[in-house]
Amino acid sequence: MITVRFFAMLKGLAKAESREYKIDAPITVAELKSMLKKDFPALSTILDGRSILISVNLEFADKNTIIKDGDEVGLLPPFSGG
Amino acid sequence: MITVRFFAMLKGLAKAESREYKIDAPITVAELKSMLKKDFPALSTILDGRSILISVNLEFADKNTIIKDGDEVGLLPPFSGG
Amino acid sequence: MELVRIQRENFSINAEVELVKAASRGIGGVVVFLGAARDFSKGETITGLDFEHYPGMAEARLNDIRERALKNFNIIEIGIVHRVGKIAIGEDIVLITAASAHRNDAFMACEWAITELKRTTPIWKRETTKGGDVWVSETP
Amino acid sequence: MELVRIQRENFSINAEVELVKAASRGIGGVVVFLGAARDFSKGETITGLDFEHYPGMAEARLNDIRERALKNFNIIEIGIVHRVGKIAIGEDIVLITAASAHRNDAFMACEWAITELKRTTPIWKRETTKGGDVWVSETP
Repeated sequence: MITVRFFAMLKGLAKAESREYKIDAPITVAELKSMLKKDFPALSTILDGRSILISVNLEFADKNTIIKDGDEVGLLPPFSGG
Repeated sequence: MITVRFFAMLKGLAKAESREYKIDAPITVAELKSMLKKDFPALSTILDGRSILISVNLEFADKNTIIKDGDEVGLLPPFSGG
Repeated sequence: MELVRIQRENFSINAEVELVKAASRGIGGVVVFLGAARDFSKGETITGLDFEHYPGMAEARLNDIRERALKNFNIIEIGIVHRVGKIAIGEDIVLITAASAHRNDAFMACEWAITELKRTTPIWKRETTKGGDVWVSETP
Repeated sequence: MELVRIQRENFSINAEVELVKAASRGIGGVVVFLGAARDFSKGETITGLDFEHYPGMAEARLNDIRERALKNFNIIEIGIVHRVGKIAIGEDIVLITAASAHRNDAFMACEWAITELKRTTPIWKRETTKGGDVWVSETP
């Protein structure tokens, strides 16, 4: 099981705070994005753009980062702290 | 009467906090410096150098600034506030 | 009290400066950046703010900023506090406190740290405007 | 409380920041420079400081710095407090508080103001060292 967490405006678009996926084998961030686009059409455009960063286990990831069972993935819209 | 005020290390060198001079007519800062060098030999070298600034009535002055009766002159060693 | 924190409560600038100054009696200059909730943004009137963060990751990024600041600038200590939750106009949001022997280093580190915080820390701001609540994207 | 002051007593950073923030609810960033008494200077151990100023002229110079800062930088308000008299190691000496809508302006104004204060304000520091009390000349 992996957990995908949505933050800020993504929560509203996904109408969810998080989503769990059962995976049989490790997948890449790019593969997860495809799954998310299917399950959350409202996120499709934004996931294709470059504004959303992805974290895996609290570290910044890229499209080739491997996600294993038990990992936590974050979908991070542009930051606006400070 | 004009008042000349000494600050910081100049007080120690002059062994005075201030000195009053009676002047019959306005004088320049350069003329006052000559008077001071005569009366305070310990200030002579330092008054010839470029490190001491002079104020007249709380404003920065130069060697040509005119000092009139009633004015207050400050002898200001290099600042070290902040 | 930790030098790097995310918290709901307001903070005392005096207390944060004392915390950083406690690191050394060789500190000669402290530069503080305080971010406050102002009443407008891009021409719109703002009546309140609400901050969300990614717990765990946001704290890790702030600690990383502190460590890189200590490594890359000639500073003695640096503290970072960011509030989350609802914040009223005029209240304080974020405080960065950089201390050094000589002031230039503290100025450089403090300015770098707030820029880096905005760039790399998963914290999001929602503004309450006449038209409702809006999430702010610094880079739309 | 005046925005520009020379005083013997210590000051509260919180109070000074509130004083400056009271100028406008459009303030988004406040940059503070705090100068503290450190325990060394040019390699020598310092055990105490004593500041003298030219009353009247020093206040006038600080007010002039405030006015020029308001004219030359895009800031909303700026406050300057400098202590005189005896100051123990670790205690605060000077505080400059610059507030603006956007942080860059406050950083620039604050750094400029402390540099200008050191350059143009008739205040003198005497350091107590092992060898006795010494007046400090920044430019010997």
